[in-house]
Amino acid sequence: MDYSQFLAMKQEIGLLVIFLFVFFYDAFMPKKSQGALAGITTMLFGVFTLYGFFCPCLNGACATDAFAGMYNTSAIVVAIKNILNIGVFIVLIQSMKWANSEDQVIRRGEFYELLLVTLFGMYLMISARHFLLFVIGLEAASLPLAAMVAFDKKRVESHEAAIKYILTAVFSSAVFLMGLSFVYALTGSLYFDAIAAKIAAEQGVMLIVAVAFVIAGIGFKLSLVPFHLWTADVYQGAPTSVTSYLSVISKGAAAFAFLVIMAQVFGTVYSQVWEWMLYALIILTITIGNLFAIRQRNMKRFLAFSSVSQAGYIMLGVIAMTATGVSSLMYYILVYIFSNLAAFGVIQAIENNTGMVSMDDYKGLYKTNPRLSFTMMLAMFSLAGIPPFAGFFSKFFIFTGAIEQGSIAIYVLVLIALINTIISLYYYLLVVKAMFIHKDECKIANFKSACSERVAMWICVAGIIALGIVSCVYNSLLDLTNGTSILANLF
Amino acid sequence: MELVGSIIMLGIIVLSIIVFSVLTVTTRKILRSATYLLFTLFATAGIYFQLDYEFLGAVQIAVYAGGIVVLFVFSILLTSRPGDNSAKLTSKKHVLGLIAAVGTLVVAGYALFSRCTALCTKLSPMKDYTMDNLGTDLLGSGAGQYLLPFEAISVLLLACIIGGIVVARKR
Amino acid sequence: MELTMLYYIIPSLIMFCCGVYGFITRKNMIAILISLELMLNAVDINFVVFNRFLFPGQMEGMFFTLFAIAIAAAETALAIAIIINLFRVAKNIDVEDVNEMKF
Amino acid sequence: MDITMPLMILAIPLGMFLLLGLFGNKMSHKLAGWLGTLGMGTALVLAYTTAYQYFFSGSELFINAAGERLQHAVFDYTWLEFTEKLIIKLGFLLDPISAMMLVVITTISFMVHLYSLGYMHGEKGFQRYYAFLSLFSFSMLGLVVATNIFQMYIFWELVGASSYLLIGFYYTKPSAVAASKKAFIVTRFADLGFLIGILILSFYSSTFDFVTMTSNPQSVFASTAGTMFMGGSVLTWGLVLIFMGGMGKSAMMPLHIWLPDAMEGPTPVSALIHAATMVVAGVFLVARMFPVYIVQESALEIVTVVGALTALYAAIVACTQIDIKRVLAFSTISQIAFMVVSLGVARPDFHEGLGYMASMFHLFTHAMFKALLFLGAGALIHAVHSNDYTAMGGLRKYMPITHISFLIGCLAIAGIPPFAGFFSKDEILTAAFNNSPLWGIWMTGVAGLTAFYMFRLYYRIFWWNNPDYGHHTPHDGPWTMSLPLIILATISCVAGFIPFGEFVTWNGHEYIIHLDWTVATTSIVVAVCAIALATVMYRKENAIPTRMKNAMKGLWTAAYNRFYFDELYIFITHKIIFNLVSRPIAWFDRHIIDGTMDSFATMTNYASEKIKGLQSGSVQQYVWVYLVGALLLAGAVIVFVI
Amino acid sequence: MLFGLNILLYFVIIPVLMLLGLFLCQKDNMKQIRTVAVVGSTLLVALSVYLLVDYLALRAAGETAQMLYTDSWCWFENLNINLAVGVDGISVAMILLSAIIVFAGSFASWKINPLPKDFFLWLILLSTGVFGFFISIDLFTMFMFYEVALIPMYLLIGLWGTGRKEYSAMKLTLMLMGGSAFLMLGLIGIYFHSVPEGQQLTWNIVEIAEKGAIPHDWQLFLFPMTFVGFGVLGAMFPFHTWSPDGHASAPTAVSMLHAGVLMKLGGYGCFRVSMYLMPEAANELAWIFLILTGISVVYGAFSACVQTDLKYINAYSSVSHCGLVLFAILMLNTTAMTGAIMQMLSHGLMTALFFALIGMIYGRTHTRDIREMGGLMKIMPFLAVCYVIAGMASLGLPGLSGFVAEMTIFVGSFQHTDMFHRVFTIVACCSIVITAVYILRVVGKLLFGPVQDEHHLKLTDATWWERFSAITLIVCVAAIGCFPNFFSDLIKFTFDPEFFTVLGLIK
Repeated sequence: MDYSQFLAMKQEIGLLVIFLFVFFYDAFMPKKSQGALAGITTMLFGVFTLYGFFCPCLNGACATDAFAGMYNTSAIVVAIKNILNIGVFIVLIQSMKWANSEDQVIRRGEFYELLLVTLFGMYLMISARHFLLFVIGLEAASLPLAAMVAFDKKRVESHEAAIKYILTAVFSSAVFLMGLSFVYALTGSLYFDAIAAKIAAEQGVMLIVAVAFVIAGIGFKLSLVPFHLWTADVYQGAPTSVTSYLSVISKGAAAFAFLVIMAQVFGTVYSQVWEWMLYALIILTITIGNLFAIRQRNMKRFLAFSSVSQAGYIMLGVIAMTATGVSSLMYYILVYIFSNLAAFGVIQAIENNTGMVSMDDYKGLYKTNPRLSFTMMLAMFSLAGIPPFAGFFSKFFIFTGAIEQGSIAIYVLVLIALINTIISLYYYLLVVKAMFIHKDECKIANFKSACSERVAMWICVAGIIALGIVSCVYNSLLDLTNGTSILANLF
Repeated sequence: MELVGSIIMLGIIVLSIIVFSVLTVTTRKILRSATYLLFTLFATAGIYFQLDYEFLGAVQIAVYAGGIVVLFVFSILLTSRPGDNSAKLTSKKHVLGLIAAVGTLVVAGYALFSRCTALCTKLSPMKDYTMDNLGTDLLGSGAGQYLLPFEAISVLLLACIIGGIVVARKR
Repeated sequence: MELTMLYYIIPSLIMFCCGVYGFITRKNMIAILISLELMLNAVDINFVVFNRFLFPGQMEGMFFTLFAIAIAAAETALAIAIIINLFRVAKNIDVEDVNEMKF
Repeated sequence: MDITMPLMILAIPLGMFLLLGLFGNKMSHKLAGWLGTLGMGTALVLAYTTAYQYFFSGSELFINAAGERLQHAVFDYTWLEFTEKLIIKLGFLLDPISAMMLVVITTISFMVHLYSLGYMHGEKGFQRYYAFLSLFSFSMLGLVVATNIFQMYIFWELVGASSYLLIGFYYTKPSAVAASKKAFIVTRFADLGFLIGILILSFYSSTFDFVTMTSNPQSVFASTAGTMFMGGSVLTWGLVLIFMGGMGKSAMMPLHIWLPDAMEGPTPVSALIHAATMVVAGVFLVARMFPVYIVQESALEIVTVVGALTALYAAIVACTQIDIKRVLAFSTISQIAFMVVSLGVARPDFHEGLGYMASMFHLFTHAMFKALLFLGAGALIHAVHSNDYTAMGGLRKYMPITHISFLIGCLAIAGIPPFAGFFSKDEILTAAFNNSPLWGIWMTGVAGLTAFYMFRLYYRIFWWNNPDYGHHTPHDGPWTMSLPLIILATISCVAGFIPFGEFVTWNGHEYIIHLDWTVATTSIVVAVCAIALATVMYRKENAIPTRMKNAMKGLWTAAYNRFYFDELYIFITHKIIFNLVSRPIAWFDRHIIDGTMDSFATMTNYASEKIKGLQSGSVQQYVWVYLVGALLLAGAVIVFVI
Repeated sequence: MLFGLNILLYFVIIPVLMLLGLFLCQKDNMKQIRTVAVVGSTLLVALSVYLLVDYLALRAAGETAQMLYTDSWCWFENLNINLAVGVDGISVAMILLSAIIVFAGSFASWKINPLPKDFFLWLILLSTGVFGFFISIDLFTMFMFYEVALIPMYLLIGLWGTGRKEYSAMKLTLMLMGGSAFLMLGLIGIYFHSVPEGQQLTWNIVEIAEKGAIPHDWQLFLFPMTFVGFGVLGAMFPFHTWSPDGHASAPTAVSMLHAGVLMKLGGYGCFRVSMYLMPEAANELAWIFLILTGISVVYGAFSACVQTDLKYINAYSSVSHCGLVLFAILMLNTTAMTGAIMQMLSHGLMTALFFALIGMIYGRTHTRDIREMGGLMKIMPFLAVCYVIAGMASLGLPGLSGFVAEMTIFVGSFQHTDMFHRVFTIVACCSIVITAVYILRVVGKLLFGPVQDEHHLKLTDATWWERFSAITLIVCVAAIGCFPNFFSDLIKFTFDPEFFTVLGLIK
């Protein structure tokens, strides 16, 4: 037994420390000092996020395997965790007002605890190089979320959403495990590298079924069509803070984990087995997500479908199987975090102040709340991929990354994706239209949003504007991935 | 003789698994459903025992049969009202369910049968594996040892407890 | 007659399919949860059987099942908590009534 | 040769246009009018000097030792360089016909400027009128001195535009607006032919330059040999298309319909543009390209046929019109057709291309007497305030100056010696007879008709009856109007004695005119007979015309309606172009093309509506879809990939 | 170099500074807003004139490089994306055009209402994109600026437009973005085939053109992608339908900028990317697009004949004229391409003038239906005269810009050795007649004839800023028309004569 190996897991351990701190603070501190919990947690997490950037692993010096290859960390992995940390930090700031609200104050500590544990689960998903650890991470990332979805006790939707979430989540993990059992039957191991070493020789129907089930299992978290149906209902029903967490962090982590699994475990059977599956999934995801998004009036539900289609774009980074693809995927996640959180920030501010979440209520918002509408517009433009906002760059790079793969099919795929951006632009513009162009009297009166909400929005706006133009972000991500020609050795 | 015993034992186990599984999902009384589940779980434990995974069998009985099923029964009693039989299935749902089930059976079955040789593997002697080994493997950090998952799952369970409490709390 | 892996796999497969069938057809949420247990259980059997027959020299499948059982327990507990919570609000745990949000 | 003078000939009118156009509103009518007239007067003097220098200085730039008159480009600035060879230059080409045209244009233009001072007195937009007149003069001068075909095209277009502006001078009058539009579009259509012709010719000859093109057409256009397009050689196509441009400007059938309507403009404008100068641009164009036409005689034959048909047609129509300006307009068409025929029948092997010389001669004389007639008509209209001769009659007593000058004009156009028209027309008939007796007889007949309708007009205006003019007795115009009449009448009397052949021939060689007495006698006899007939019919009010009309009812009605050409055009433009082409295209665009684009959106929405059932809210359905999706994913790959 | 920075950068810096300035303005303080707009756009005009002069001086000094003022700053180094700038004569001409139209547009929207600040913010953002596009020689930055220029249109039309503005704005935006979807694919495709195997891939247009390494088969695929992509903005049949609706709904300055400059982005892009980088495919596939653009030319003109809304007439006329631009580009010879660029200049100025005048007339009469107006010459002579001049320029009167551009195109196109091309040139020539028909129809109905509506008699003529805006444009139109060789030489020098002779297209 070599407990020193735990030292490789600096970020996970840091996270657990915060978790324990919150846990004990919540449990044992006197009532009057409880009010500071939200602030302290956020601050602690901020420090932790910063720490991630100075973690020695970022230099790429310590690509470590721990626990006999079960756990792995490397510069890229640290980078993606940092990206997630930033997102979580913004979510934490955004949710401060909600967490301190009268209804939620009783569950405030639990909110932070669960959130941190799910993040821990995501870390494990990303770092796991063994399927058992991966499954545990997956479950840790989704089960507590079900509880979080149910946080809004006053709304039946919240419970409904939780039910739908947990039932589908368990079902999908059952399917996933079924697939895993097939993989195990084929290769006799659950270590990624061991599987990868044997899998090329084990092609056949069983492998295909296994891969399909594995994709379905992770596709659930990513909400790829047709595994996405829970998404809209859960996003709509969950408290907005949880929704924003679900939509960006959970999705981002799953996307990266998906990339790791597809590249590292099944990378050798790319063209034989799963390339075409992903083609189909991407086309379906983007198209169906868009088609549903068109007709939504509820902002949260609308963003749910938008995030479904965004997941399809993220998958372009996976299907590329190139270094550019990987860095573009990470970059896409980063930009997506900022853009989507900006949108959710506005939704949350409005919901907290007026309780309205329908697009119809947003009509004429520019007259009453110009800054909120401006932020929302930037978010929409960024999500739609309009320059000079970051979304444009991320989209462009992810397409570039995909096309680097070079087959004709990928051109067709990218073309379909590009045509779908028109549909997506349409519905994003619908929001802009409602806010800016509609002449109706706005139902939402002018209000001053809370300081925390404003801070979060400013961060997001800054990110949306700066992330693309300031090229060093993407450059450093590409530096991480470049230089490795065979993707399987990347991580 | 041992072989015959095994075959008979296996026959019983397999049969009960199939029968009780089917009954679990077809019976209209929810409490019975839970009971059939219990039998199924016992039968599963039987498989584990037969395959020389005694510890696993024990866990199966303790956790599943002892824990989960009891949880089910309690919650059923908590939520159901007298005479609360489930209504007759609509044929549409029935068909959908059948399609999904048969589809799964066909695809997964085809996948398995595509590797006939593996399916026909016979039982071979297992390496000697004691509780000692099991303990070491569970808390070791080497290859094939599971310290990290063990710790991770503890966090997961803690989180689930917290989540359960939050959700179940009245306010 | 030889005891081959086939005889262990078939019941697990059927169990899994029963779970699927149950999930899709049952109305009571707890019954759905029970179906889910069947599915998870079937997967556990798979792992064990594959381990025992195909790779008798190691214990990975067994350990996986061990952990899977624990996860299943946690899932069930949480799901039941949520269901009971819903029951308190809606006085009903019929899955067909839980479709406020759609389209 | 010094370039200042030629440059000034062009620059002064242009400067006047800019001056009056930009600042005219700030000036008084009088100032603007006199400024314009003065400018034109200066140009007139300069043009005369230039022409004089060209013809009489004997400079070796203009005439070589063998007595051939040469073409000389006084200046030639590069304006736009397409390729190394294809360059549009703006230049000033002096040769016999351009020198002659300079004289004609400046003379008539000056007369009109002067005349307008009286005629347009007090009109709103007086300054604008003079600005446009200057613009027109500039464009016309630029056209005739063009050194290359593209320069000609440029000024050709400018002439069209200024004609458009002048016809539409009374812009509040819908008929004037319609007429101007018609004139522009019809000539524009013809210009399309011109443009394509230029493209074809320049493609094969790699030049726009007239001198290069005409000095040795055989070799320049050698590359066209054998290239056929739709049954004609490309050179024929090119030349015919160029002639099409000429047909438009010169109102040859069937592109003549704009000219009668163009009479909606002020009468002096009609005199300047639609009688003397612009309408002969087509003739000038063919004359300019004549050496090339000779290479391809089939093109010349087409020119002849078009001219001959137009001449007859216009003459017949002119016999039935009531509006005096329209009679004059059709007479113009007919007379220009004479020139065209003359060019068409000209062959170099007969009297140094007599037809060419005759055509130019007729152009010259016709410009004078037709301007005279128009200005006279203007004086009449000015006095009576009506265009129809039915409102006139017996005016000889009231307007003596107008009467005499108009009579001189009529005699000139009828071809009675010693007036100018006789000489030029006689040469044309000679050339026609020489080419083919058919054309000779045909054209003699038309000449007879000309005499008839002109005297019909003359008698109806000045004799016939004495209507009651009430207290508003008609009288001659002010001196500004009378003076041009007198001058032009004088010119019409004497111009015939100019030894034109010494100045203008197709190849520059001198040619001594000698009358062919057989032809001359015939034409005089025919003309006198026709005049006699007109005298009988119209000298005094009587019933003969009505009887005649009734006797030939069908012909008369058809001719009165100009053989329904306008109706045909309206049918083509409105019914076919607008209703059968434009409207369907617009509809197609809005509904089919745009509808397709919109239908993408509609289809997307429709699809979105149709698949909404997927998200039914039932968690059981969700997992069903989930599972079936996963199975299909696997199944599809199993089926298609393996 | 100007104050130590590459002069081209100022074309982006000034608009960005203007954006900042506007941002600092008070919300409804027209004076401040106008000051920023006028000062900024004047600076742009001055700068572009300076650039023109300096450029000519450099050329006169014997500078023979393809692009001048080239500079490159590394941006995304791993993808070799650079902020590469550089101009040739064409870009200089285009920059000049844009500056003039932005200038005139600022004056034309002197009294914009409501939200003047926002209006100018978006307008200037749009022009930032336009300038950025013209100075870029890096495919990525080019594309980025291209899209920057597109999206403000949505709000500009949606917020300040008239009529069915929401529909039109959405349609316009979506169709143009649809075009850029194809474009993006094409550009990325070009990037991955930009150099021979094994070398560092590049986005730089000049480098790609020099290497000429795009494989033939890929050209055949990428050429239509980029050509259609840019062609949508160039209003190529059948992707032109955004144009009538969009222009009809847009506010004056936006119509001016859009028809005047933005549509030129399409033509410029087609030339700079599609033709320049993939000449072989262009040569092979030209016939398809020739047919389409030939249809555009005639079809747009015919459609314009029966429209009754002034802006629709003008929009269809733009379809026809811009069709001619693409048509000429496809001819692949120096003269025709020069003509295409001149046509862009000419159409840009002339159509901006048109839209400015229509906006001014609409602002007075509150209708654009020609059936409801008449005799405006009497009421507002200045505007009417300007309208006639614009019309004359449009139908190709010599001395105004339309003539020289069209003639250069026709002469150039007719020099093509292939009969098919020549016959199509003749078809395109026919548009000059149809143009005359619809222009004269409008002029006759709108300006001449009796006054239709007695209320119109009270209307006033143009104000000083309107006059200024119109006169600026007219002067430019006349300048091109009178001194075409200056512009023609400016543009022509750019074309590498060998470039086309390689293809064997010149006689």
